[in-house]
Amino acid sequence: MAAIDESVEDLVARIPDGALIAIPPDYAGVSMAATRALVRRGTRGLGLLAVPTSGLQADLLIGAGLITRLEAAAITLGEYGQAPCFTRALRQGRFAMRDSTCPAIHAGLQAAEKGVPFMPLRGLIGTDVLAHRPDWATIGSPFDPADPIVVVPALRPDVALFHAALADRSGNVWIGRRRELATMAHAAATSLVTVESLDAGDLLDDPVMAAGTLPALYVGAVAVAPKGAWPLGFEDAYGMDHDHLADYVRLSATEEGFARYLDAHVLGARAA
Amino acid sequence: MAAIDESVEDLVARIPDGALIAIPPDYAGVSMAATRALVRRGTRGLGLLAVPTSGLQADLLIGAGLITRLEAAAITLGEYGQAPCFTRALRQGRFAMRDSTCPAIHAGLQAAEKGVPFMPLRGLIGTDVLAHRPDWATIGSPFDPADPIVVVPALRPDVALFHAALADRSGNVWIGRRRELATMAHAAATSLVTVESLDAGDLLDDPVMAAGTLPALYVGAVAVAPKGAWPLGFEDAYGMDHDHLADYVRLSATEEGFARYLDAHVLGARAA
Amino acid sequence: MADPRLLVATLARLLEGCRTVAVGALSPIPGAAALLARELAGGALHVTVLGSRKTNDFTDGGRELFDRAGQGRIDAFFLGGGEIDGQGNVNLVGTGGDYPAHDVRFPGTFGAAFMGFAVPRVILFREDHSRRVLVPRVAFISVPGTSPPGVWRRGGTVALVTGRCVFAFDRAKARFALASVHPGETRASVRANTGFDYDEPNELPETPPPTDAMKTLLDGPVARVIAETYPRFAAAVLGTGASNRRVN
Amino acid sequence: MADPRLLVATLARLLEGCRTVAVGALSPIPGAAALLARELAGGALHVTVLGSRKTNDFTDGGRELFDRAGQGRIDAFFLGGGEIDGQGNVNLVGTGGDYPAHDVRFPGTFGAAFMGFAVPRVILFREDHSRRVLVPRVAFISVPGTSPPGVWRRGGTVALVTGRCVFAFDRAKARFALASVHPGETRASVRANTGFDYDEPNELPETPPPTDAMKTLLDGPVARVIAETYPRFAAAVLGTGASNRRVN
Repeated sequence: MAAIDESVEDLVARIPDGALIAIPPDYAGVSMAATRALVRRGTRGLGLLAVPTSGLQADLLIGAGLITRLEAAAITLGEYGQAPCFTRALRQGRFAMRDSTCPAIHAGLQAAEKGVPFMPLRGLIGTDVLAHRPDWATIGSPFDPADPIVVVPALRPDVALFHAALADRSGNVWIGRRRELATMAHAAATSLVTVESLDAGDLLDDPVMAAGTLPALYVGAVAVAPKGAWPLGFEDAYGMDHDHLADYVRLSATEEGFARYLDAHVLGARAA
Repeated sequence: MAAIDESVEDLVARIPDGALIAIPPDYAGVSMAATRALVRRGTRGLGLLAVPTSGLQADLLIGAGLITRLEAAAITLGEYGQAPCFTRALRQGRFAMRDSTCPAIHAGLQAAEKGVPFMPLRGLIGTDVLAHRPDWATIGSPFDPADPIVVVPALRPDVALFHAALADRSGNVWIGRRRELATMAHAAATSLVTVESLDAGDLLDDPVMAAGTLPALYVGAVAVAPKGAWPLGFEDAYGMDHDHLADYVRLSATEEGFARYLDAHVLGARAA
Repeated sequence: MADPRLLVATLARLLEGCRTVAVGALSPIPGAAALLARELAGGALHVTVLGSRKTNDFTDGGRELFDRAGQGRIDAFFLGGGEIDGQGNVNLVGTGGDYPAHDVRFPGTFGAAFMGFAVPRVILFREDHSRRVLVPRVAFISVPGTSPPGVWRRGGTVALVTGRCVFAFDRAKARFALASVHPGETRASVRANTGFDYDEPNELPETPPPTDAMKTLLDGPVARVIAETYPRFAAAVLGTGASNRRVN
Repeated sequence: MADPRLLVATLARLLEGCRTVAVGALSPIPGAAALLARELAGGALHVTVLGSRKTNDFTDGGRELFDRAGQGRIDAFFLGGGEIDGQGNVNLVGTGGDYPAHDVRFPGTFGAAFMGFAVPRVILFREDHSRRVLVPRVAFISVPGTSPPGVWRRGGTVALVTGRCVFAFDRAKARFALASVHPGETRASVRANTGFDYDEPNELPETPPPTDAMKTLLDGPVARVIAETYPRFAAAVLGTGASNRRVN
């Protein structure tokens, strides 16, 4: 049974130290509200799985020292350039990095979604992405052993953490065409979701809404967090806060500056 | 570019002799209108892939002699019992039968969807389903060779044929939560779709409708066929025509009776 | 024919402690049993009924049931069987003659060749308890009763409920044991109608009928919900009025 | 810096004959090129622009781009590169020091380690044509320029377009050949700024500027559509008025 309408603080309290958390890319429903609450709580030793890339969210969590391992196809702030905390911490070896490629992350989650231990994937042969992944393998395709193909293991996050437009009181969450959120949720042991608002009805009752709905079965808890993706943008609801992002990049160029950013925008305000 | 608003006869004329056609189960958007048109056209040597089961549609096509090979997890008329033409033709060896199991058909289509030659699947070991599938294999799991697992090859239909509520003039098709239709369409070389009606707008413009929309890229042609699933039911729009189904079962108990059914309900009426 | 309400209650009792159960198509008695078990658990049992609109939360297409089972999110599942043998093997494909040209063709394996491995608690249910159905050896194995060590399997068959009795299945011995007989049946009547050998306990209880609380739930919330999918069954068997149409 | 309109026209010409092209994020020049090619093809080129709402028909989540490529439904794709070497290898991960603690970290491989194999026509585009980018040997291979026989690959790199020139890529030789130089560049200026060896033709054409027809399309329909995703680029480079914000 999903817990509905709990606080963001209670929501992130469900994430134990050491958990592996799956997160969407910066443009596809990031719960920055939960991310800040997680930093305030100071959960430690987290693994982060970017599905398949991340930016501000990963950078903030890495800068705040919560992350000990990261798997991603890319980490970037997009038009704001390199992710400063990620880049700094990587150079200092402060977390274990697993470079991947987008479809390998999707395939690994689909393996977990289907309950199989691995999934085959084309490409990759001859790349240093593959060379640095001792957890991947190259096999002869079972129906044509002369045809080499890469297999990647199932990715089973403990938690899928994301932001969505709407949930109902049963815990069904409307994700629209962001179906990577459904794959993440299916693959993860549980999903923790912040939403812009609660719907009074049942999302599964309406066949049009149902088509874009993640069933409550996968959802551990829902917290209402209006503008919960800020300073990132969220679908048609609001755009990226460009001034804030520019500030973030400027401050985070140094560890001291990043600490000032945390004080001002994360640690200071319980409700931020 | 999808051809929009062509006749059902023109739509099925796109299916060449010998094609492999993927079809949904009887309750999930069967184009009976196109099925009857296909029988009238007399296309020959077709393969049928039930995704993952079929009933009346397969029975009609088999009875009419269009099918030379069938892959399915089950063929049944549900509360109306065994599919009479299927059962008779199978006993007479008139087509090649490949018994499967539902998730193997889904997995094979997902392999084609992802462009990989195979997909692993749990279960099946020790079954006669597996024993009768020389095209399947059991391998040691690449990350644990002591763990045996079945692999099934990609299923790549030439055509996905189905009925949906709505298409727009670009060829985008609203399938709602019938996402197996999307998987079929992704896996197939092209999709031929009958719809209850055409939408004047753009289904992808509305984020709520977009969540349940199959993009036109996958669609070869759309024909408008109101009540195109009849005598089967279709979503909330109309229920199964129980009297007709009872008639079908009664007549199809013999080859002569089935021929009378065809004359009355399929071959007679061009528009039926 | 056994009282269908007794069968519903019996199947519901076998779901005790489950968090999730999925019911396949054309299964009114297992469907009602799952809904009864949900009521008995105060709502803390997640039920999906294939063929239903309302008791069905799938939004990822036909594969979601199997994906959920693969994820370990389905605790219990019901399987029928054209033939069932004493080793727990289930045949959903056909019998007589050689595959695929069997003399008698059943619909097919559906998802059973996967679900029988992925679901920890599989409950076999076949009302027709006869030597035609309960055979020494099935002609085609859609689901094996047991698997060798090293083969991935989360569980498998725990029980077989028929119109005459309840068998428990012992996976270690690959053998059924009579657990209770329905009212009107005896050790002898079961033995006479069963084509396979099985164990018998010294003390043989009678399958308990639905309690008064169960009956109230069956005629109330269970009947109301199952009527959406199986209106004729609800009308004929549960408390939603009479019907002269056959039960599907 | 090369004229961005020349680059757009050059990339658009490389898409001739394609049925479908996908453009990644943060790629205004490739995005405009794809839209220009669509106009030149009378609409018969299917374009998806990641980051766009309108020129983006994906409804199956983040995997659909890669699934489509796996299906053979994407004919052309653009790749950038932190480093590109003379064998056509592309590095999107980092350089200097040892992986993963590179001195300079790039964002990462994104989908390139797959798309470079699944898409028949891969066009490398990197405006910065310098010895820092065009190196003798990349520090990390995100996508190899060529693959041994027997490795599944639908195609791969066909060309490299920079701010100075167009290189064609010969997969059999695993080597670039200068195809044209942009106005203002010479054999010598390209050679001086390229860290890898490559072939030169006897006759070296100048990269043709956009035709008048292309210019009209760029300032009209292309500008209107690309402005949804890259408003500052559309304003600064194409015909939608002035802007004092930087081009992204």
